[in-house]
Amino acid sequence: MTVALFLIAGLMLGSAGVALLLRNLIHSALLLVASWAGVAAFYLWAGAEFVAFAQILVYVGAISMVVLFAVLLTRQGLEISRPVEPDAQWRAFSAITVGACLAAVLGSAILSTKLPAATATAPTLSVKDTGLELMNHHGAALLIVGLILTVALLGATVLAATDKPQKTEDAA
Amino acid sequence: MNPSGNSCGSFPAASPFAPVAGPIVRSVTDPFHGDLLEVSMGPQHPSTHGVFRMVATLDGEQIVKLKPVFGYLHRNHEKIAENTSYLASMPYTDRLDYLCSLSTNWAYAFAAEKLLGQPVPDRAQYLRIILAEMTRLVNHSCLVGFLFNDLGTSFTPLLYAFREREKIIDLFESLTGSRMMCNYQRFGGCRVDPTPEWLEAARKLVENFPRFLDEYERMLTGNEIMLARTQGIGRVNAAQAINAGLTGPVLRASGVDYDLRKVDAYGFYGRMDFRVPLGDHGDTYDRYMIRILEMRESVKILAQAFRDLPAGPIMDPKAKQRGHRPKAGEAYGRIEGPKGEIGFHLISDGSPNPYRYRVRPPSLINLTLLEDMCLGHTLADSVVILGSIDIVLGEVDR
Amino acid sequence: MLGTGILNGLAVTAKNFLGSFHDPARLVTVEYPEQHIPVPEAYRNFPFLVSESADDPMGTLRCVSCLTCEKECPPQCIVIVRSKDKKPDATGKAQFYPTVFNIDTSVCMGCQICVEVCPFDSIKMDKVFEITATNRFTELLLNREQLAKSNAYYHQIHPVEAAEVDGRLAAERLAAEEKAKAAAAAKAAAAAAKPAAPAAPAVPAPQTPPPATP
Amino acid sequence: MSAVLASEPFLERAPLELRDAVVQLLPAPAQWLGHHLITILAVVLGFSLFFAFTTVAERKLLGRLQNRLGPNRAGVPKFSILPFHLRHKLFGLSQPFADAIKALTKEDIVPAAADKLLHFLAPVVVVAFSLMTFAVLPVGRHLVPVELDAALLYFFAAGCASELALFMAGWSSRNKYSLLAAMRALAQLISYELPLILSVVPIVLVTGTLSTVAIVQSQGVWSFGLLPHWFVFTPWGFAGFIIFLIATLAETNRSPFDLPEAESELVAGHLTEYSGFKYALFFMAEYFGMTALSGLGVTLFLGGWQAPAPFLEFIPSYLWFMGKLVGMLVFFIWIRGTLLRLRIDQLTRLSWQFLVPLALLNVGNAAFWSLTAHWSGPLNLVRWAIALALVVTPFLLLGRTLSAGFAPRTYRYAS
Amino acid sequence: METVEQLRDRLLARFPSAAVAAVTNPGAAAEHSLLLGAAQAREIAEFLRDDPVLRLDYCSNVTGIDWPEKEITDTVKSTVPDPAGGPSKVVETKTVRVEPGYLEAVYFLYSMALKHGPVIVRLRTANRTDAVTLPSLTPVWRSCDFQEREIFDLFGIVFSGHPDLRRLLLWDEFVDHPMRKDYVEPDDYEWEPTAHDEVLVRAKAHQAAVAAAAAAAPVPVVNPTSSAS
Repeated sequence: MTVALFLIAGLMLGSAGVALLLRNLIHSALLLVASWAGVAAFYLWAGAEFVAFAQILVYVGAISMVVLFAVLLTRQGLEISRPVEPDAQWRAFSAITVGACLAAVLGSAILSTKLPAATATAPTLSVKDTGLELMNHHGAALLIVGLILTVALLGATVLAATDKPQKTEDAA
Repeated sequence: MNPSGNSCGSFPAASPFAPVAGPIVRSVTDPFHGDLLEVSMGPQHPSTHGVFRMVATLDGEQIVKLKPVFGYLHRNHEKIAENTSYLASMPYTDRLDYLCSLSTNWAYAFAAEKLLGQPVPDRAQYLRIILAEMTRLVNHSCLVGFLFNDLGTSFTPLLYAFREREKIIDLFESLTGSRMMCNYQRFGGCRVDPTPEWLEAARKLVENFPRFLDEYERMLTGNEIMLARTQGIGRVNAAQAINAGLTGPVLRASGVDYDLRKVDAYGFYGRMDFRVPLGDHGDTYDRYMIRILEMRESVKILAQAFRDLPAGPIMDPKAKQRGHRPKAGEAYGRIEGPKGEIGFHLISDGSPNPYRYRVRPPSLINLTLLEDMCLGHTLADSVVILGSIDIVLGEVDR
Repeated sequence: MLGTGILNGLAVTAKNFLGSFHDPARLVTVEYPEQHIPVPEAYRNFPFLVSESADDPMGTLRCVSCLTCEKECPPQCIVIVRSKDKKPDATGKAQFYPTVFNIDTSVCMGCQICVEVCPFDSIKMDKVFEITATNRFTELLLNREQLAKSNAYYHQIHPVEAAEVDGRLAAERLAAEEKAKAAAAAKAAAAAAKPAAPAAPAVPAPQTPPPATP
Repeated sequence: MSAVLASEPFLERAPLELRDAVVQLLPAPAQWLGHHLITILAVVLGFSLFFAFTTVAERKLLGRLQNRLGPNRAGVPKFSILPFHLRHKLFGLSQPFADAIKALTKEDIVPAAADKLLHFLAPVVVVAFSLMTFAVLPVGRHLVPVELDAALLYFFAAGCASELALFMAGWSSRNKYSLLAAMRALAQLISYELPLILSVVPIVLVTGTLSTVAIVQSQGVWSFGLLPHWFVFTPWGFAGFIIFLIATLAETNRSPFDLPEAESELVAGHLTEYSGFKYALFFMAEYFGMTALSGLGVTLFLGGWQAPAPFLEFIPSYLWFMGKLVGMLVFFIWIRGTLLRLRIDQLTRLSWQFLVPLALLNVGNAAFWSLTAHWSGPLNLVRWAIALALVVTPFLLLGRTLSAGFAPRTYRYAS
Repeated sequence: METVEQLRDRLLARFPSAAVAAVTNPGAAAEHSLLLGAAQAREIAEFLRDDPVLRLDYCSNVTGIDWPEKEITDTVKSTVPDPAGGPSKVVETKTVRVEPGYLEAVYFLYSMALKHGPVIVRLRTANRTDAVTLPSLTPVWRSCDFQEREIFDLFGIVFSGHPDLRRLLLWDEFVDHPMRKDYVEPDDYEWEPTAHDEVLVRAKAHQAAVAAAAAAAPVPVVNPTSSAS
C-alpha cells in the first residue's frame, strides 16, 4: 500500500514543483489542477470516498475555473514575461530568511501535534453522518469558505481590470 | 454623428429619422471595455443569404458599427441588357430575384408595355395575377423557412416550408417548362395558355395552402423562444422606414399602409378584394407575421382570380413577337413584388436595344437601415435581422 | 402559461413524425437513382434540331439556316454557317441547310427563345438533364450531328406539342400544294388564253386572282 | 450474492453467469483482474455501441420529423462476401461505422500556433471523464459496474472535468473566435451546473443516501398494485425532473442551448481548429455526456431498472433501464428537431432567474414532503395539494416575469 | 397631382433664382420630368419633401444615365424666293452641331402619405470629364444612399454631401466606370481569378496582340474618363 502512497505524493509534489517553474501561466494553472487531483487520489487511497469526490468536485470543477478565469481576465496569460530586474543581493537574502521562518513555524506545528497511532481500521463513516456533522457543527465554516471563494474571484478580476490602463501601453 | 461615426449618424439625434433600434450604444472608451473586435461575416458564411458580407465592429457583445459589403455577385445585368434586344432581356430578369422570377418578369413586361403603349388581353392580366400571387406564396414560405434556420432550428421549419414550395414550383415547371427560370411573360401577354387540368390542380393546391400555414403558426408563432429572439429586435419606426425607401412587408411591418397593389392598382388588382396587414412595432416578429398574413391574403386573391378567369387570347393579336423597336422615350413601371417595389426604368432611342435599362432592386434598398436595426444588438440578432429583411443577392448586386 | 408554445411545437413535429409512416404527403423523399420524379411534358433543358426522318437526319433537317435564332439568342451561344447550295426540303421547295450548327451548352441557359422565334419549327427543347462532361470547352459544344434528333423522338418527349406542330405543318403543306396547284392551273389557263388571243391586244379582263386560301 | 441470484429468472442472471463462466477460465490470481476487466469492457463497449446507434437514430428520427428518410445509403459494398445480397443498404444501420471510418481517415490538422500538448489533451480528457461517469449507473438489478456509497457525488465529480477540457480546447487553438466561444460555453456550463445539482438534491434529501443503487431500490414500491413509486410521479419529483431535463440539455450543448458549436456567427465555436478523429472524439464525448446524464435521470426519477408494474417483472431489469434510456434520448432528439436556439444572455438569464430559484424552492418542497411522510388518509390529499401548490405557483409567477412583454400579437388591416 | 408645368411654376415662384425646366417624355408613357439646376437642388428637394400639398416623402428610384456628345444634323427647310421671280425653291440647309455630353441622375419621387404618383426630377452634370459633381439627396431621402453610391461606382457622378461615398459594387482599386457608353472593356485576362494554364496561354497571346497594336499606332487612345476619379 505504501508504494501507492509514495506514487501519489510524488505526483502531487512533482506537479506543484513544475507548476512553479513554468513560464506559461496557463500550463502552470493546469498543473496546479493536477496536484489538486493528487490530493483527491490521496483521500481515495485513505478510503475516504466522500471527501475525495468532494475535493475533485470543488477543486477540479470550480476553483480551477476561478484560477483560469482570473488568469485570462488579467491578460498575464499572454506570456509577456515581466522584465526580471537584476538580482540584487538584499532580495535573495530576504527571500531565504522569509522561507526559513515559514519552515520553522510549520515544522514546529507538525512536531508538536500528537498524531494518534494508526488505528486498526479507519472509522467507517456513512455519508449521512458526514452530512450531519458538516451541517451542524461546521455549518458556519462551510458558508464562510463559500463567501471567501466568490470574494476571491471578484477581487482578482477587479484588481486586474482596474490597473489595466497602465498595462495597455507596455502590452501594445 | 453618434460615437461610432457610422453613416446612419447623418441625421441629428432629434430628427425622426435617427436610429431608434436597441439600447443607446455605450461610449467605447470607458475603462472596463477592451478594444473593439471586428468580425467579418461572409461572403462565405452559413447564415448570410448568398454572397453577402457584413463587417461588424463589436464592443463586447454589442454591435457598434455594421458595414454591408456588396458586389460579390455583380454581373452588370444592366450593361448586358443595353447590348441585347428587349425580348432577350426577359430570361435575364429571371436571374435577378431567382426566387420569384414570374413577378420580376411581370415588372419588366409592365414597364416595356408602358414604353410600347401595348394593351394586354384580360385573360393574360388574370394569369399574371395568379402567377404573381403564387410566386408570393413561394417567396414568403422560403423566407419564413430561412428565418427559422437563422434562429437555429435544425432545418425542420425550412423543410416544412420547402415541402409546400415544391408543390407550387412543380406547377410552374409543368406550365412554363422550368422550376425557377420561368421566362413566361411577353410584351402584350403570356407565352403559354395553361390547360384546364393545370388550373384545376393549381386551384386545389391553393385551396389547402392555409392548412400548411395553420400548422406553421401552431408550431412557431406562439413559441416562447421565438418570441424572445425576435420581439423588440431590429425596430424601425414608420418615418424612418419611409425616408429610407423600405418597401414591401418590411415597410408594412412598421405600420405604413403602402401596398402598390392598392396604391397603383396595376393590372386587374383593382377588381380583387383583399386586405393589407399592418404591423405596429416594426420589429423582426412583425416582419415575420406580416408575411404569414400576406400569404393568407394571397390565397384569397388566388381564389377570386381562379373563379373569374375569362376565356380569350393570352397574347394581344397585334403584339409583335420579336424585333421590338419602341419610339424614343422613357417609362418607369413598378409592381409589388414579394420583397417590395420592383421597378424597371427603360429609356429607348428607337433602336432595337434599350438605351438605358435600370432595375429598382427592393432587396438592396431594404438593406439601407440594416445598420440602424442592428445597433446595440448582439451578433446573433444581426443574423436574424438580416434574415427578416429577406434579400436575394441576385437582385442586390445585379 | 410559459411553455405552451413549445408544447404546441412538439405536437406538430410529433404529428409529422407519425404522419411520415402512413401519410405519403408527409414523406416526400424520392430516392433518386432508383426512383425518378416524373418530368412534366413542358419541361425544357437544351435545344435540339428536328429532322423529318430518323434514318437520314442530316438530309432531312427542317432547319433552313435563316439565322433568326442566332440573332435572337440572349447569350449568343448558337453559331450557324449557311450552305452554298440549296436542297429540296420536305415540301420539295429548294432551301438552304446549315453546314455548321453549333450550340455551346455550357453557355446556353435553356430559355427556349430560339424555339419561340423559329419560323420553321426546326428547333425544339429537349428533356435530357443528366449530362456529364469532362471538358467544358469541347464536350459541351454540341455540333449539328449531336443536335439532330428525329421528329418521332420529338413526338415521344413532347406528345401534345408535337401533335399540334405537325398539324400546323401539315395544314401549311396542304395550303402550299393547293396554291401551287391553283397557280399551275392559272398559269396553264393563262398559257392557253395567250395563244388564243395574240391578235386581240385589247386589255383582257384582269384574271380573277385564284381564290385566296385561308 | 449467488444465493439471492439463484431465485431470479434465468434472463436476469444471464449476464452475471456469463461473466462468472469467463472468469473461471482464467488462472486463480488473475481472476480478480479478469472480473473487473470484463465489467469495464462491458461498460465501454456497451455504451460505445449505444453511442454509435444513437447517432444514426438521431439522424433517422430527425429525418422522419422533417418528412424525409434518414441516412440509408451507407451499406455493405456491392461485391461483399455476404452469400445472399441482402438489400445492401441495411436501413442505415451501417452509417455509424461509415462515419467512424471517415473520421479516422480524415486528415488531422493541428494549427501551427496551437499549443500542441493542450490541443491533443483536450479531447482525451473530455472523453475519459465522460466515460468514467458510467461507473455508477445501475444498469440492471445486479448489474452495477461499481457500487459506491457516494455514487452521486462521484458522478458529478467525473462530469465536471469536461469544463476544464472545453477551456483547454478553446485556449489551445490560439484562435480569437474559438477562445470567445470557449468562454461562452464555459459561462453556459457553469450557469447550468447549479440547477442540475440542485434538481438532484431533493432526491438525496428524500432517500437519505447518495448511492444510486439504494435510490433505485427505494423506488421499487407499487401502491394499489399498479402505481409505481417513481419519484417523477411526486410533485417535487416532477418539477425536479423538468429542471433536470433543461439543465441536461444545457450541460451537453444540445438543442435549445447548442450555442458553442452551431453558433451562426462563431461557426464551430471552440471546435473550429479540430478535425479528423479529434473532432469525432469531442462529438463522442457529447453523446456520452448525454447518455450518462439521461441514465442518471432514469435512475433518479424514472425508477432506474424498476418495472412499471409488478406483473411486468418477468422482463429483465436491464431491458427496462435501456428502454427508459432510449425513451429519454428520443425526447432529446425530438426537442432538437423542434426548438429554436436561445441567445447567450437569455440562456444565462433563464438559468439564474428561473431555474435556480425554482430548484431551491423544490428542495424546500421535498423537505416538506419528507417531513409529512407520516400523514395518511385525507391528510395525504392536503399534503399532495400543498406540494403541488409549492410547484405550480412559483412556476407561474416566475414564468410571468420571465416572459414579460413577449406575447403573440394581433394585427390590424389597412382600411 | 399637378402637371409638371404647374409644378415648375410653383417652384420658380418659390425659388426665383433656381433653374427649373420641364422635360417632356415623347414616349407612350408620357411621364414628364423636371430638370433642376444643381445649385439649389437640395433646397428644392427638401421643399418637395416637406410641402404639405406635395409631401413627396419617398424617393423610389435613382437612375444614372450617360449622354455622350452627339452630332445633331438638324435640317432647316427655308423657302428662298428666286431673285429671277420664278417659283420659290425649298432649300434645306443642314447645320451640324455637337451637343455637349453630360451625366444625369433621375430621381422618382412618390408620396406615401398622400399616395400620389411620380414626380420625376433630373439633375445634370456640366460635362462628362471633370465637372461631374452633383449635390447628394441622401440627407433628404435616405433611400438614395446606396443608389447614389452605385451611380458613383458605375457612372462616375460624384455626389457632394453623401455621408459615405464609396464604390458600392466594384472593388475599390477599380479605376473606370463600366456603365458609361464609351467604356472600353479591360483585357479581362488579367482579372481572371484563377489563372490556370490554358488561360495564361491565351492571355499571353492576347497581350502580345495588344502590344503589337500599341506599337503600330503610337498615339495611345486614352480613355477620357479613366483619369477623372
